[in-house]
Amino acid sequence: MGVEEKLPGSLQVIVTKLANWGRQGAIYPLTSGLACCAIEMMSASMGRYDIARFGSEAFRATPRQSDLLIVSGRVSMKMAPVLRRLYDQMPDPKWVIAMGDCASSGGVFNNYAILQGVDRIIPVDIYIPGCPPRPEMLLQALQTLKMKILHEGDIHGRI
Amino acid sequence: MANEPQIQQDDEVMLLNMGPQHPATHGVLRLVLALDGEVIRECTPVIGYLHSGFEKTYESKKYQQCVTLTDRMDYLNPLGNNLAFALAVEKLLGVEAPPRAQVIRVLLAELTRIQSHLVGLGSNGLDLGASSPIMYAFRDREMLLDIFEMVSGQRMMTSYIRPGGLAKDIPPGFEEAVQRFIDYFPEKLDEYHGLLTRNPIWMDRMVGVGKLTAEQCLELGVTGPMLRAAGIPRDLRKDMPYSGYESYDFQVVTRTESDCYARYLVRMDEMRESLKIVQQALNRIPDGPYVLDDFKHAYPPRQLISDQMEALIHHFKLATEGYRVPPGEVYSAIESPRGELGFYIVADGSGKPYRVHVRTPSFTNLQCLPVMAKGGFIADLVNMIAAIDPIMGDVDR
Amino acid sequence: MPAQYLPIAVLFWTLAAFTLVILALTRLLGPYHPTPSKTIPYESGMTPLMPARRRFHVRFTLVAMLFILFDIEIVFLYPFAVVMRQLKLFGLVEVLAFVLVLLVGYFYLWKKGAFDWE
Amino acid sequence: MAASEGLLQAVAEAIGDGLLATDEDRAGAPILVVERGSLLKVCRLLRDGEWGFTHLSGVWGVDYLAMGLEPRFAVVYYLYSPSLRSRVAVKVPLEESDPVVPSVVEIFPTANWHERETFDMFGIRFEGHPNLARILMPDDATIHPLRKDVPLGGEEVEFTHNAERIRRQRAAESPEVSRN
Repeated sequence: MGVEEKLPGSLQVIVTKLANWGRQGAIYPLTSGLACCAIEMMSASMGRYDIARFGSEAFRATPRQSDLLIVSGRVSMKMAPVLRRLYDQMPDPKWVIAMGDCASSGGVFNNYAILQGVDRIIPVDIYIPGCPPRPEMLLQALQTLKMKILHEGDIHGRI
Repeated sequence: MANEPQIQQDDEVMLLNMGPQHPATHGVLRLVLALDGEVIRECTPVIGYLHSGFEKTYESKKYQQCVTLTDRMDYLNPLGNNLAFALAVEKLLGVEAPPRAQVIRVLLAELTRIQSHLVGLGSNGLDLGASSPIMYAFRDREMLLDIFEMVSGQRMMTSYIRPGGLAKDIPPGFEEAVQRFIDYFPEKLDEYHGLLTRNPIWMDRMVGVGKLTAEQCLELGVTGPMLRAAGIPRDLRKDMPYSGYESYDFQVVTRTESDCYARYLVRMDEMRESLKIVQQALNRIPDGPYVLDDFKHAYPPRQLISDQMEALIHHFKLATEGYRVPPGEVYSAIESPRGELGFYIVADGSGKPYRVHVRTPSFTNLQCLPVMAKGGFIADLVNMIAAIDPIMGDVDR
Repeated sequence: MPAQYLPIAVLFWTLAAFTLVILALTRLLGPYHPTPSKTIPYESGMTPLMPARRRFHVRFTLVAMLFILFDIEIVFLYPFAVVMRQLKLFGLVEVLAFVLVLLVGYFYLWKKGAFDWE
Repeated sequence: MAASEGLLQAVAEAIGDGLLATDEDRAGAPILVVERGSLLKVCRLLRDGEWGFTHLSGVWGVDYLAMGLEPRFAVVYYLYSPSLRSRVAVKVPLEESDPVVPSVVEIFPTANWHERETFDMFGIRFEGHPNLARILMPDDATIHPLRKDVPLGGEEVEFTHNAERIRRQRAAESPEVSRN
């Protein structure tokens, strides 16, 4: 993705590590609250749980400026194409956290209206259980995502 | 599409989506705006982006399972939803919750009202660019969430108020925690007043914006703080009291200007009134069972099952097939932070409700947004949405 | 003579170099995968109802021009304010004449109705 | 409720045989089962009459298919009178063949979205509604979900015994989700 593709051999590994380190420093999430998990996401970004400690308090309003799509809530069939479009409109590199049971697997709503898991339409990096997950679980998911980004290999998978 | 505003396509008007993903639409509400520069010619709300098929799912769940569904509808008023469902089922069963449960229900419903208004107030400030009120509002809300977690084990989706009474008895230390909040909160309310109420920018943006006459409110079936801000003192806690509300003395807060500023002030004073109710409820929590102890509607306590055969049978019946509700239908409504929240349940005598319809306040209140927005600016549309304070789980069900 | 203007030239060239380098770096190093669905304009998650390039009312350009006009006037007052003491009375009369000219223009615009919005 | 005796007589006089039956719900609110032809007249009478049922709480439908009641559909209107502080319900039974009922939007403008939702969920048409279109379901949806003959939908839940089969089926149906 980007500079790593263009460099020769071992230099690429070093630059990829550097790029990964830079990317995981401050991950900007998109303001896309769907349902109840969005309220817990808001609590996570307020004073008591303070997502700012991990560099993610700047919730960007447009997908153009965000790196992370937190799917916080149940995805209805009417909202699924919209969410896919939002995911497409985010610039690379981008990651997705499926927050809560409804985003991960349809949760309590096994019916005609709810998409049974957001990984049907967009590739998900981190799943968070819970309905709604506590703010600490969202912060731990962010930490896990940072670890994942740090060890993200370049396109030749050499990390 | 049927949802686009039907206006002739002259080149002056621009169609714009204030769509499902927007920081100021309080959830996945989509507004199709016909704009003439900054002036809104026509605003058509398109909803359904959070339609989760609640009413169909209710029909496949037992009565005690439906309680967990009610939390997720208006996710800022979980205990209120539980209470509305519990009252409706209790009317069908022809039973009353024991007095201890009724008082605790009132106490928790009022705390949920404060918590819901805090989020509404905070996000209203955030929409208008004041980013500090939401920080303070969520700081106080965390204290309430701790109380809910202490009572039910869950911060938001408590499922604590169930048909027949409560899920568990209140833990020791509950009264002190509520008392600490009651002593702590009034001065914080004054802090919000100091922060916002006389703030010139706040008043410029709010006074005279989104005006609705009382007739328009009545015609459009608006209920809750929006109706009371238009000078009509209609509050189901006073008009059709439930769960013992007639024995508490509190004022129905009303204003007359019926603009965004009046709705903001009504919500602020309502929090003070709720606090008075909480104090009165706290002082009179009676002893006695927290749930109907004939165990036909609630699980008998654990220790009773081992030594009483009858309790074991009840427990087994409840766990397998749930309690049967005699056939009939009922519509019972409570005063949620957003207005009249009513459950219409048709029972066919089996363990599962035959039909559940929820009359939600946000769904009906949202109808007055096009009336308010016509002719206004986009910037005012933002705080009209905040003044209606819709919750999309409530709207789309 | 040119030596006097050296700082201005240095300023200009550093700015130009700075922007060009930044643009080149992002173009070269950044990942660039323009898929069709990524490049459609963003309209809160929906496909845009109308193209954004539309004809707008002339009053918007009018306000922009008037703003630039009076903003430049203020910019000229800054250097005057710096050396106001040394220039004494002569400077004051000079700047008053300057402001007066613009004031005439301001009242002309006011009477012509350039400021009322409808 | 004190009001109900006077109310029932007045309505019976007003619409005669239009009043098919009267009932009462568990909260004590009288239910007037009314023939759809005289629905508008009853609503006007209730609103402008001496009882003042000015607030229409809502309009929703019920499908009695599984209960085996003959007229399959019913549209329920709940009205509330602030002065009497009491409620009354008007129920209009509808045949499955032509589920059409006049719209009450002129009398109660709040019914606009309620009727659209009832149409969306049950397929009951409301004559005279300004913009009868789906409101909750996606616009290209074909089913009316709250009808009893429409299944709940959703998917078979994966347990250890059937997880393997379900995953194979799903992998066959839906292609791999592409990253861009």
